[in-house]
Amino acid sequence: MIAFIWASVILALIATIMISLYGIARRPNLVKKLIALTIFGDTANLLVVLLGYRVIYPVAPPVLPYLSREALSQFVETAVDPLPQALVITAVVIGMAVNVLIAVLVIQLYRLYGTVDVRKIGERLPALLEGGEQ
Amino acid sequence: MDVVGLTPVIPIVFAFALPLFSIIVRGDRKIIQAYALVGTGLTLISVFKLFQLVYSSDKPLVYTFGKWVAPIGIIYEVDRLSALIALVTAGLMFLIAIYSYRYLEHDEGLEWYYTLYLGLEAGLLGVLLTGDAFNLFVMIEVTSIAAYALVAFYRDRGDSVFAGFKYALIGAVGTTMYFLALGMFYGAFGTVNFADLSAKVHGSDFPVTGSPVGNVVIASGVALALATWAFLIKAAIVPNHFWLPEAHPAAPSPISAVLSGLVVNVGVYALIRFLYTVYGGSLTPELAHVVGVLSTIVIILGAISALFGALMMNVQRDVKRLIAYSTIMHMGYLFMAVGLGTQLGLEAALFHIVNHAIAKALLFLAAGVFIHAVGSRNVEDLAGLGKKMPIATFSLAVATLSLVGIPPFNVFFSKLLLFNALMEKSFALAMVIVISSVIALVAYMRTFYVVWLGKPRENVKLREPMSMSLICLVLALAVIIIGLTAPLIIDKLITPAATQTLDYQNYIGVILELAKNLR
Amino acid sequence: MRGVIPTALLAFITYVAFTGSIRPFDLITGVIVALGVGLLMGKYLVKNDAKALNPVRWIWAVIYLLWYMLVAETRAHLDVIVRIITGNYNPGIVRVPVNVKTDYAKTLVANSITNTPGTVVVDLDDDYMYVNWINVTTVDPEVARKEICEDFEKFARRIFE
Amino acid sequence: MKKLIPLIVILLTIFGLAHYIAPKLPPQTELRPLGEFYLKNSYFGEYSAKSPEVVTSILWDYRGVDTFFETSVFFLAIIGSLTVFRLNKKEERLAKQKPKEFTGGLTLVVKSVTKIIVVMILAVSASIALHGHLTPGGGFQGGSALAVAPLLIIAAYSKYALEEHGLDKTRALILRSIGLLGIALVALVPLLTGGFIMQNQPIFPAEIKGQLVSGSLIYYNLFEFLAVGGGFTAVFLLLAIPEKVFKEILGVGE
Repeated sequence: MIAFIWASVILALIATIMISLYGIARRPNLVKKLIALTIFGDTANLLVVLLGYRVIYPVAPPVLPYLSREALSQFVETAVDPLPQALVITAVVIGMAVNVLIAVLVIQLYRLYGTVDVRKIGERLPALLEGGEQ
Repeated sequence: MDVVGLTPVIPIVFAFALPLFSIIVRGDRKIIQAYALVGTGLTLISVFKLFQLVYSSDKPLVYTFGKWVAPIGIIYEVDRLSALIALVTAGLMFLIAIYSYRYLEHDEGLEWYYTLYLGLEAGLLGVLLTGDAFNLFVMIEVTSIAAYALVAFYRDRGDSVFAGFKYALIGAVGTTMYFLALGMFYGAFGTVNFADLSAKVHGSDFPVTGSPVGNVVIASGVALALATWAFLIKAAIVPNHFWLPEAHPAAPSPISAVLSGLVVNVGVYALIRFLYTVYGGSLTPELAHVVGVLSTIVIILGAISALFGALMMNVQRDVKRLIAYSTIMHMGYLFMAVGLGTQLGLEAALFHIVNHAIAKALLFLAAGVFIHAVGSRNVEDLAGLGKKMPIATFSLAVATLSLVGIPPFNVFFSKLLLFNALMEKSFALAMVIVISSVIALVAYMRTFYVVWLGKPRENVKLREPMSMSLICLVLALAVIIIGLTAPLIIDKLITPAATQTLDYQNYIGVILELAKNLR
Repeated sequence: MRGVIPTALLAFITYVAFTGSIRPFDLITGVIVALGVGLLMGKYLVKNDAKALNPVRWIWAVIYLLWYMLVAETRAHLDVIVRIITGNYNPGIVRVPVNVKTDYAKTLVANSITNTPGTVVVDLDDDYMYVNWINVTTVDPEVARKEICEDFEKFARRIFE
Repeated sequence: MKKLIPLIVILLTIFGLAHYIAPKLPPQTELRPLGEFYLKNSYFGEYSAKSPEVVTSILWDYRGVDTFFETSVFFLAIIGSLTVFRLNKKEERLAKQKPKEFTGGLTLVVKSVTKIIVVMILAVSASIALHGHLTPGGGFQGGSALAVAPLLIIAAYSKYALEEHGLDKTRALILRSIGLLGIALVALVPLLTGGFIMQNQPIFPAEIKGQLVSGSLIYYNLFEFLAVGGGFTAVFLLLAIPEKVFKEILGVGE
C-alpha cells in the first residue's frame, strides 16, 4: 500500500510537470506562462526533495535535537537525507530570482503594449524586417 | 593554487561592489568604465596565470573550497580544455568591455550594464572551472540570468523586452530540466561530483559515497536525456533554437558578441564534460548503448542545425539576425563533432569553439560599428558605409571570410579538422560542413556587397569611432595570427587539451588521491 | 531618543517569544536586535516615554484584556446568538462620535468594536466612526456611542491618555 | 463536464501505472552514504561544520560556493529588474514626487497597527536569521521576512512615507551591497591565514564565550539577511512607483 501511494505521488508529480510544460508552451497569456513555469519549477523541486525522504516511522528533520553524542546514532537512524534539501533550497532561490526577472519583463511588456496576450504582442512587435529602429 | 578558486570570485566581487561604487562616484561614466576595465582586466590576469599553471602541469588542477574535498564539498577541477576556453572568454570579455563604452554612449544605466556584465563573466568562468555537476547548474544560472537581463537592456523597445522574456522562459525550462537530471544522478549514484560520477560509471567505488545506490543504466538514460535537452536549449540546436535569432540581435551589439561567441559555448562545454569526462572511454554494454543512442541524436540534430542555420541566413535583412543564424549553424557543427566521441572530434570541437568565439565576436563587433553609426540593423540602411569606415570594413571582411572558411584565416583550420573528424564517421556528415559553408558564403557575400559597394541612402557624415574600430582590428589580427599559426596551436594547445580530457582516469585519480583519507 | 526603550522592550519580548528559549545566546542577540529596532522605529511608535512605561497603564491594559475577553466578548456573543435564533435584527450603518484623542486609543476602540460580533467599524475620520451594526436601535450619534463604545473608550482613555 | 473528463483520464492513468510500477520501486528506507556522512559529521567529528542544523551547514559550509553564487543569481536578478525599470536622476525625482490625487494611505487603524506589527516583524526576522545555524531557517528566510516590513509600510502609508523617512531605493541598494560584500569578505578572510576560500573550521571560532555560533555560519546568515532584505526592499520600492509615472517616462500614452 505504501509503495502504491509512493508511486502515485511520483507519477502525479510527473503528470504535473507534463501539464505545466503544456501550459508554458500553449497558453497565450504571458502571466499564465509564468505561473506554469513556477509550477514546473516547484514540482521539480518537490521531486528532488522526495528523493531524500525515507519511508520509515518515525522520521525526523535533519536538525540535531540534542548536542550529545548519545543522541547521534538514534538521529542518524531516523533523519532524512539533508543533501537534497540543501540542493533544493539553492534551486528554490534561483527559481525565484528567475521568476522575479520574468515578472518584471512581463510588467514592462504590459506597459509597452497594454496587453499580456502573446498573439497581440506578436502582431504589434515592430517589424524588424521592415528596418526597425535601433 | 588560489588562482583557481579566485578566478570566478574576482568578477563577482567587482559586480557586488559596483552599485555601491556608482553611488559613491555619482554615476560618473568614465570612472565606472575604468572600474569595469580593472575588474575584467584583473580577471584576465588571473585566468592567464591559471592557463600557464594548467599547461605546465600534467594533471588537472584542483581547488577544494572550504578545504572540503569531493564528494563532500565543491571542488574546482581545471584541465587544459577548461583553461583554454577560459582564456578566450576572459580575453574577449576584456576587449568587449573597452568596446562597450563608446557603443553605449547614448544610453543610461552604464553601472547596471557593467554589473550584469561582470556577473556574466563570473558565471561563464565558473561553468568552465567547476568540477561539480550541481555547481555547474548554479553557474549556468548565473550566466543565464545576467544574459536575460542584458538582452532586455533596451527596455523601451518592445522587441528587446519580448526577446528577453522568451529567452528567460525557455532558459528557465532548460535549467530546470538539468536540475531534474541532477536529482536523477543523486538518486542513483549518491553524488553530484563529476569525478565521483565518472568513477561510478566506470565501475569503481569512491570514498564516502561507496558504490551506486540505484539502477545506473535507467538513471543514466533519463538523466542524460534531460541534461542533453537542457544543453541543446542553451546552445540553440534546432528544435530548441527559436529564442536565439530574437534574443541575440535584440541585445546591444557588444552583448550580442558575448552571447553568440561565449554564452552558447556553455551548452557545448557542459555536454563535453558529460560525454567525455563522465561517460567517456570504455563502458559496460548497456551504458555504451545509452551513450551511443544519445550521441547519434546529437549528431543528427547538429547536422540539421547546420543546414537550417545556413539556409535561414539567406533570407534575413536584419544584419544581426543573419549573424545569429550563423551562430546556430556553427553550434550545429560543434554538436556534430562532440557527438563523435573520438579524439579528433574533440580536438575539432575545441579548436572550433575557440575560433568561432573570436571570429563571431569580431563579426558582431564590426557590424556593431556600422549599426552604432546609422542606428539601424537593416542591411540596406548600412549600404555604402564600408568606404567611410575602412578599419571596421576590413574587420568585417576578415570575420566573414574566416567564418565561411577561407584558407588563411582561423576557422578554415578548425573546419578542416571538423571535416576530417566527420569523415571518419561518414562522408555525408562531412559534406554537411561543405554545403552549409557554401550556403553561408552566399549570405555573407550579399551583406558584404551591400555594405561595401551599395549606394548610400543619404549623405550621412560619419567618422569612425576609434576605440571601437581598434578593438575590431585587434580581433581581426588575432583571427589572422591564429590562422597563420594554426598547425602550431593545434600541436601545442589543442591536442594536449583533448588528450587530457579523454584521459578520464587521470581526472578521477587526482580527486581520488585527495579523497582517499576520508572515512 | 524618544521611544527607544518601550519599542525595544516590545521587540525583545517578541524576539524571545518567537525563539522559544532563553539561553544566553538568545538573550544577548535579543538585546542587540531590540536596541537596533528601538533606535530605528522608536520615534514613530511612541510620543511619550513616561506614559508608555507607566506601570499603572500596563495594569489597566491587563485588566482591560481580561474584562474584554471574559465580559464584553461573552455579552456580545450571547446577544448575537439570540438574534440569530429569533431573527430579531435590523442591520445598518450608524455614525458614532469618537471621544478619545490619541491614535492608539482610537485604534483600540475601533478594533475592540470590530472584534466583538455584531458590530464592525467600516470607516473612520477625525471625529466619527462609521459602524455597521447588527441591530440599529437609534441613529442619534450620542445614544449610539453609549450603547456601542462607552466602556471601550473608558478603558482606552485609562490606557493611552 | 468537459473539463472533468481529462482529469479522470489523468487520474486513472496515474493510479493504473502506479499499481503497475509500485512493486518494482525500490523501498526508500535507507540513507545514501553521502547524506549519512553529513548527518554524522555536521556537529561532531573532524569533518565538522560545528552546526547542529545539517542543511545550513551544507548550504554555507560543505557546499558554500553554491550558496555564494546562488546569492549572486538573486543579486543579478534584482540588478536586472533595476536595469529594466531604470530611472535617471530627473526621473527618480519625478518618481519621488507625490501625485496630486494621493491622499495619504489607509486609515488610522491600519496605520497604527502596522507600526506595531513592523516592530514585531523586524524582531522575528532577526530571530530567524540569527538562529539559522541552530534551527531551520537562515539568512535568506530571515531576509525575506525582513522585507515584509517595508512592504507593509508601503501598503499602509505609501512608498513616499518610506522615502521621506530615509529608506529609498539608493539606501536599500547600499544595504544590499554591504551585505553582499560582507559575504564576500567572510568568504575571503580564510585566505589571509593560508586557508581555502569559504573555509569555516578552524579559522572562525565555533563558540564565543560558551555560546555556539558555528564559526562563519552566523556571519554568512547575518550578511545574507541584510542583503536579501535590502534587495527585496529595492524591488518593492520600484514596483510601488505608480504606473502613470512609468508610462510618462517610457513615453507610452494611456
